[in-house]
Amino acid sequence: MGKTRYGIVLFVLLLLPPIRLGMESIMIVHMLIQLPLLILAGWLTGDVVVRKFYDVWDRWNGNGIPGIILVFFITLFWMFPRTLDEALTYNSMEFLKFISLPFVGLLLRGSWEKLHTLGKTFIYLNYLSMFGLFAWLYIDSPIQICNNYLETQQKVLGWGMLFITVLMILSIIHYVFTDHSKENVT
Amino acid sequence: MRKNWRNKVAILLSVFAGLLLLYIGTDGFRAFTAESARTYQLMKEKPVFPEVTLEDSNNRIYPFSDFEGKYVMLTFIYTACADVCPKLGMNLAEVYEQVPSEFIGENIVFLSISFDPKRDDPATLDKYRTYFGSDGETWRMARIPDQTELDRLLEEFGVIVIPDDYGNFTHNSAFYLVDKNGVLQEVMDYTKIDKAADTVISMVEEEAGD
Amino acid sequence: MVQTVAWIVSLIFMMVIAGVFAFVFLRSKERRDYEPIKKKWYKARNFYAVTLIIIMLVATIYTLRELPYDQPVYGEGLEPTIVDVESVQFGWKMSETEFKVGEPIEFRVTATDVTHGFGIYDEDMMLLAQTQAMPEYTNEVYITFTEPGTYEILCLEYCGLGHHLMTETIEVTE
Amino acid sequence: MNSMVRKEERKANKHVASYLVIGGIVIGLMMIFGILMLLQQGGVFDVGPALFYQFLTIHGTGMVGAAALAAAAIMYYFLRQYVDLTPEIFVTNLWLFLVGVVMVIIGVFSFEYASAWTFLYPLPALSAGAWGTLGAILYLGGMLVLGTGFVLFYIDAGRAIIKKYGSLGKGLGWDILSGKRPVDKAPPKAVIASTMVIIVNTTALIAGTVVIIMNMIHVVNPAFTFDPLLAKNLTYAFGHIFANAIIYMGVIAVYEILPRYAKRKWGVSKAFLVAWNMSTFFTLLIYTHHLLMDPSMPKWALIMAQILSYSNGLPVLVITAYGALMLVYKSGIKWDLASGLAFLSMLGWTLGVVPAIVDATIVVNHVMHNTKWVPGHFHMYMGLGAVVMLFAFMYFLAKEDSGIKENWLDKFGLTCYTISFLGISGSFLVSGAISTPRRWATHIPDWMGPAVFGGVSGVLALLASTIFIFHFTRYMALRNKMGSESYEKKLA
Repeated sequence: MGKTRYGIVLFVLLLLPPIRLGMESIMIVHMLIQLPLLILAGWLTGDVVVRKFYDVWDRWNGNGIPGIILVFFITLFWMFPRTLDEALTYNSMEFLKFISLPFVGLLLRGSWEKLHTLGKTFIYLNYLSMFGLFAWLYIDSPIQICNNYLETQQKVLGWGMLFITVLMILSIIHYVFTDHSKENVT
Repeated sequence: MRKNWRNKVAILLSVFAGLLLLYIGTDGFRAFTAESARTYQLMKEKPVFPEVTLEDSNNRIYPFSDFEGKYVMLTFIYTACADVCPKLGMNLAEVYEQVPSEFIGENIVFLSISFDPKRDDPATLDKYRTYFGSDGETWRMARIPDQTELDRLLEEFGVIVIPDDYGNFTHNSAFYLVDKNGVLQEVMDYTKIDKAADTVISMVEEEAGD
Repeated sequence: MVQTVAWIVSLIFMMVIAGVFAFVFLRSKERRDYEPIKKKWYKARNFYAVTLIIIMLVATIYTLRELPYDQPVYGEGLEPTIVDVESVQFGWKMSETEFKVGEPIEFRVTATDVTHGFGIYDEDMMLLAQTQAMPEYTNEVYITFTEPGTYEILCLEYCGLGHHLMTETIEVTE
Repeated sequence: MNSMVRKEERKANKHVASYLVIGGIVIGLMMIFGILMLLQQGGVFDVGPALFYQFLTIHGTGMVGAAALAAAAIMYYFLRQYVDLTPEIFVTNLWLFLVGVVMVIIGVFSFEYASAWTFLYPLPALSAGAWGTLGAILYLGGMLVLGTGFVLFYIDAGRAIIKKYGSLGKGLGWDILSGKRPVDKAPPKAVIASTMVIIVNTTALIAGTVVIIMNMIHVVNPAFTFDPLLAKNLTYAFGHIFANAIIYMGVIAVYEILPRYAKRKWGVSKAFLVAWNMSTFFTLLIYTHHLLMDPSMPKWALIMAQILSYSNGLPVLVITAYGALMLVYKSGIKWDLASGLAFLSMLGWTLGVVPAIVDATIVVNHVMHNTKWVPGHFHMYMGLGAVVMLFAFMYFLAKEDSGIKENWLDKFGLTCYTISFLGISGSFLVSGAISTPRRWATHIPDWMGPAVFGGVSGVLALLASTIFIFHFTRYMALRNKMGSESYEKKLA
């Protein structure tokens, strides 16, 4: 139950106007901290929901694939420069953000563990190339692609994403080259 | 196999829902940035240029409706701008060059509007216009002294201007073409000079041919 | 000429390889014990590997001494002619197309649309030098013509349906 | 229990055979386009540049795709004898391949998309009016679908290897190289080669995904621009590695076929492990030799490209080809199509290394890059190497699985194929030596001779390939006719 409480507290904290506006004023914090924290909030509260509706969940999301597909699309959606921009301009988009991302966390909670290694790796590699691509887009774009943020902020975000890409590459290299033979002894 | 039909349905549904989200969120995969979405929206709405009073580099004061009966090629700038605006001005100058001279001033007027009325007084604008070879008559540079009028125009034409702490502005840039009745006809990519010129010329020619 | 040397060297090495394969093939019908063969030929392999590495090292050092990327050292008071080359689908825009024999020339090559390849051909249609013509980048080619004549510029990177039509001539006089 | 295993094996063989038949037929079809292109260049007839460049695009894409598909079948066939692969993924890959191929074909022929298989940014978006958005999206989307299938296949193989051996490092024998384990505990050759291919191709496919999606974004919305040099790097990292990996998958067949025929053991030695680790490392890095004519690249990267490309010749020249020769020498080997083709493929690969290394020399590249010398070298190690490995495996599988007999026609095919492919690659190399530019729809008269010669040789190569594929489809028909029961009896 502790986790759920943390999740709700986190969500409320993120909602508080000074924190919310403060985070949104810097592009990289907006995308790479606020959005993931919203997902985290959903993930923390997800336990209860998944347990409560276990039957439905199991029936419709037995292998985790439907859930992870939704996760993929929603997160992709929030990586577009436009959505980030519009979250600041339109209240409806802001609202959608605070609903959809905790939902992503919840879906993640109920899907990730169910996926086979293959599915996990595939999703992981997908995000790897997505971060790489968006990093390139944000760094290289000669024009300002967000109306609410300066071009330099855009570049900072791009480098942030590149950093994540590099971390992801390093961690997968670490994973495939370290020994896992003991884990298989069951 | 029978057991997990729901799962299969759910996969299809989630793919569908995901694509739908992306489709709606990008206006049918057309607009991935707020800027392109804005352009797309503007072209659909075709707003009318609101009534504002301009003060140009020659110290003349007149309402926008003075341009009635002519096409107006517009851009929004501020003179202290160091990055986009000079480029915007240079590109507009190239479009100006490409438009056949018999139309200039007769069927079409070029206009750069400053959204920084405090600093961009007529004297400043008069100096600024010389950088781009603007004659101040067929290509005018003007400010809108009244802040509420200015804000309304920016709002209507979807121009976003954010001041920063150093007296600079972050803003979006494009060419705007307004027709004889003050209705916005085209929002064009300011980096595609030839394309913009072609659009302008064909519109004006069509008009002149009538 | 580089092409001829490359062709002959390749031909020699390929013939040696083909010869070895043919030799082994002809000896394959005989049946001998594997162990002595292994012993003998493993030893030979060490010698072979060392020889191969030495050949490669020599070739590497020899061929890397002078690279086409480096600006040549010009003689006293000799200023290179700088030629701006801009490629577009499907043609070449050059700031100059007439040159003198012995005049050092630097082509600064770029493109405005897609990637092209800037290749200079002599009168016998042999390729003398080339570089990629890319949007956003400028690549340089350094050349000093030694023979008068009509030279041709050919596109060497696939750039669309008019790729083979992208030619231009330059004149070199005494 | 035994019959269960056998049944599963039969099913796996069926899938492998489907891969090979589809791969083989596509390769045959692509040869037709190749011949048409050479004859067009030779001035024999004139199909016009638009169609020529469509042929060019489909020929490159189709050849690499089909050969990679069939080579993946080889990898699957041998790797599954050691680790637990997922058959569903193997089948999924085939389906995704077919979907991708259909998309590519529609894009190229219905929407006249012709960016060559290298789709060098920003060409897909800027065609000078030759093709539209839809064609480009279909082609690039098809590539993406194709790539997804392969990614799934490699992830599954990687997962299986990690499960059995602990890590990809161990799959490459790192614990043996570091002396922690004796060399006789080394993983089998099929596992080592597969591990190498998994590492390099996953990398290649990720690079490919990024550059393909980036091209798609640019096609849909040209306002988004990207750095063309970075795009070029990613494109060649993808293309070079993916095409090269075909031969590293195919060679598994040689490793398995030759020892059986020579009745000698081709063991894993430390040198062998070193060679494959070198190949892994070099294959990942040497794609930059495609950028030797881009002085905008850092100079050290280009010099490294030459040095590493030279070094990349060592593993095959010193270990693999040499090992094959030792194995065959005075072994009393029984020559038939499978062993003959396997031997020929080693010759083709080794021969191809020579012009490749020559071209990777910066001073030579300066006057031979993007001439027909380049297709010359890769037609040698692809056509006379990789594809021959595929054919060798077809004959091997047909014999293993059904005992179908070979006849004089097949032997004729072997001779015909060898001579014709030496003709094709030779004519390309000659064209390169006389500076014939690559990818030109028309040739000046001086360049036409070798092109016609290559085209005619191509017809012979097509004839030989048809014989090979015909043999294999005969086997397919035969094994379909035999019910599983009669097959059981035959084996019993």
